[in-house]
Amino acid sequence: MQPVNEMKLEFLSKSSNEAFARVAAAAFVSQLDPTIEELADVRTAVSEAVTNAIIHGYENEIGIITMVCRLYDRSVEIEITDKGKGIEDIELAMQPLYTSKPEMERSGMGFTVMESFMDRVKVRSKPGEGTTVTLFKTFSSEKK
Amino acid sequence: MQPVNEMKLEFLSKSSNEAFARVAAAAFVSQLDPTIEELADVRTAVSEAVTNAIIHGYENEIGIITMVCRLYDRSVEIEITDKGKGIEDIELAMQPLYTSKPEMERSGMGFTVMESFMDRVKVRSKPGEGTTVTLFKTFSSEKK
Amino acid sequence: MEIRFSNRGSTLIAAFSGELDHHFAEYARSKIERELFKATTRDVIFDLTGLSFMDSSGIGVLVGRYANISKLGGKAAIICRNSRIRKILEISGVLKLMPVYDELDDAMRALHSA
Amino acid sequence: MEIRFSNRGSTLIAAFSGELDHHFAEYARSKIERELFKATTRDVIFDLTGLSFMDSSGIGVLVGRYANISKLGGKAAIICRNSRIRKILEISGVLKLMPVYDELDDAMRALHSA
Ligand SMILES: Nc1ncnc2c1ncn2[C@@H]1O[C@H](COP(=O)(O)OP(=O)(O)O)[C@@H](O)[C@H]1O
Ligand SMILES: Nc1ncnc2c1ncn2[C@@H]1O[C@H](COP(=O)(O)OP(=O)(O)O)[C@@H](O)[C@H]1O
Repeated sequence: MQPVNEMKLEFLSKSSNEAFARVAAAAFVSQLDPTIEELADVRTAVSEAVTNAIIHGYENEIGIITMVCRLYDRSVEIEITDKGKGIEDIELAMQPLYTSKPEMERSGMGFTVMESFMDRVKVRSKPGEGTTVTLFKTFSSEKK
Repeated sequence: MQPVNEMKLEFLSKSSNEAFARVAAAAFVSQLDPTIEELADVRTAVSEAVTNAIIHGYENEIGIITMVCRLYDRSVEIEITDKGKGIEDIELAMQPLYTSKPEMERSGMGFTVMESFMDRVKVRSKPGEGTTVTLFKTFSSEKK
Repeated sequence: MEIRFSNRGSTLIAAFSGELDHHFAEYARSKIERELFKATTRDVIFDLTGLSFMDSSGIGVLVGRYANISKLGGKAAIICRNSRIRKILEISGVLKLMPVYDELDDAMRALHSA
Repeated sequence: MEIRFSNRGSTLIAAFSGELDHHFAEYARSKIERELFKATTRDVIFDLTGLSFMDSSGIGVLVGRYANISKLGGKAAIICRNSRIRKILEISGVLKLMPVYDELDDAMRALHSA
């Protein structure tokens, strides 16, 4: 299926860009007229994925994070990619409460939050090469 | 001088992305804590440059617009590029009230508005290859 | 972007709200044209008070409508308190075509004293 | 993100406002730790009413502070009316550590009846 609109955003893995990334995603997605609740779901999931790229992917070194948003008729696909550390065991990483950085007060709930606010979360990763998290969500059929 | 933060945004030349582009630029620039007025200046100038890329650069065909924002200590540089038609005579194009599309109710004031809300506007263009407009602004020295 | 129409005496008031950019310019243009076509009034006040954003695409909309209004012998004025939008009206010479006021009452008085 | 502190009887109230994400987590952590260190009170209420955004980084902040509070023999509760933030508290198991309420009075009553 051909997206009706598409954007690609690249930004540095600085924590001050977390808020920027979620505003940008929400502003783009708002073209589909989702409900305020749906928009907040997207904002939260994007925040989790971008934070992970910064903390776990680049481990606070500066790298580039790429966010691609594709809008379809009533749905969105958001792909967040880092060229960082990668994930050894994706299944383990996605377990609720699992974190590799408990000393940094990480809760291990990032993936669980993404999964509970989006319809589907896909993770592709290769240790040493990086990680791509793709978030999918279909909006309520009525435009508001 | 090395920017303190940088982002690159690519999006389709659809008019619905005009609002998106100005929100994204303003959200990124807001990291420097400009005044509300300064932020609105940036939003207006970005809107003019992006609209020009859509109307004049791609002439309502679909192409890709690139916006690069670089933040410095108290200033911003925003580069908006299209790979469209290009401008034959830049000096003429920048004259107040000059427009090549009066039939589309263009006012010919886009460049003049950019120049009055930003500190400096630089235009590079090659007919048949595209146009890059760079907007510069230094913010009031006190963070708010 | 929304435009709401109302009448005050023989004057049509077009009240804009939201963001007026190129994306909404065509919509604004055709909505006002349709209203002008069916209106019995000739004078128009563009009330920009509700606009949170306008760029030079808005100038095109206002100047284009002004041309049609004056062709039919009408007059026009603008209400606008936003300093950035006022500056855009000023540098583009719109103020030479239509006076701008802070308040509706002042705009009404100006239209009907001239 | 801001945190304002106040006391009600022997309870410290930490009222958050703005957006609590990873970027502000360290700031929130150290601000609360400093306040806990100088406080004479032991019980803490985290008032999240003013938060417009929180993700799982906020969970880390709350759980980390809870660990220190309970180490010193204190109790903690949360005030939160935002349904999305409540859901995050719920799925992460925070509600098993600290009860959540809509209103300060209910949180106060719960802390001091237990
Ligand atoms: N982009 C990433 N790069 C490398 N590792 C990641 C990435 N995202 C997640 N992980 C791994 O998955 C684990 C679980 O992630 P998450 O559920 O978000 O919890 P948390 O961020 O609190 O640790 C992380 O602790 C980390 O080991
Ligand atoms: N990105 C661009 N690509 C090609 N031509 C452009 C571009 N931007 C501006 N121009 C030319 O410069 C002229 C003046 O632009 P501007 O001052 O923004 O006024 P307007 O958009 O109202 O025509 C345009 O009419 C067009 O001919």
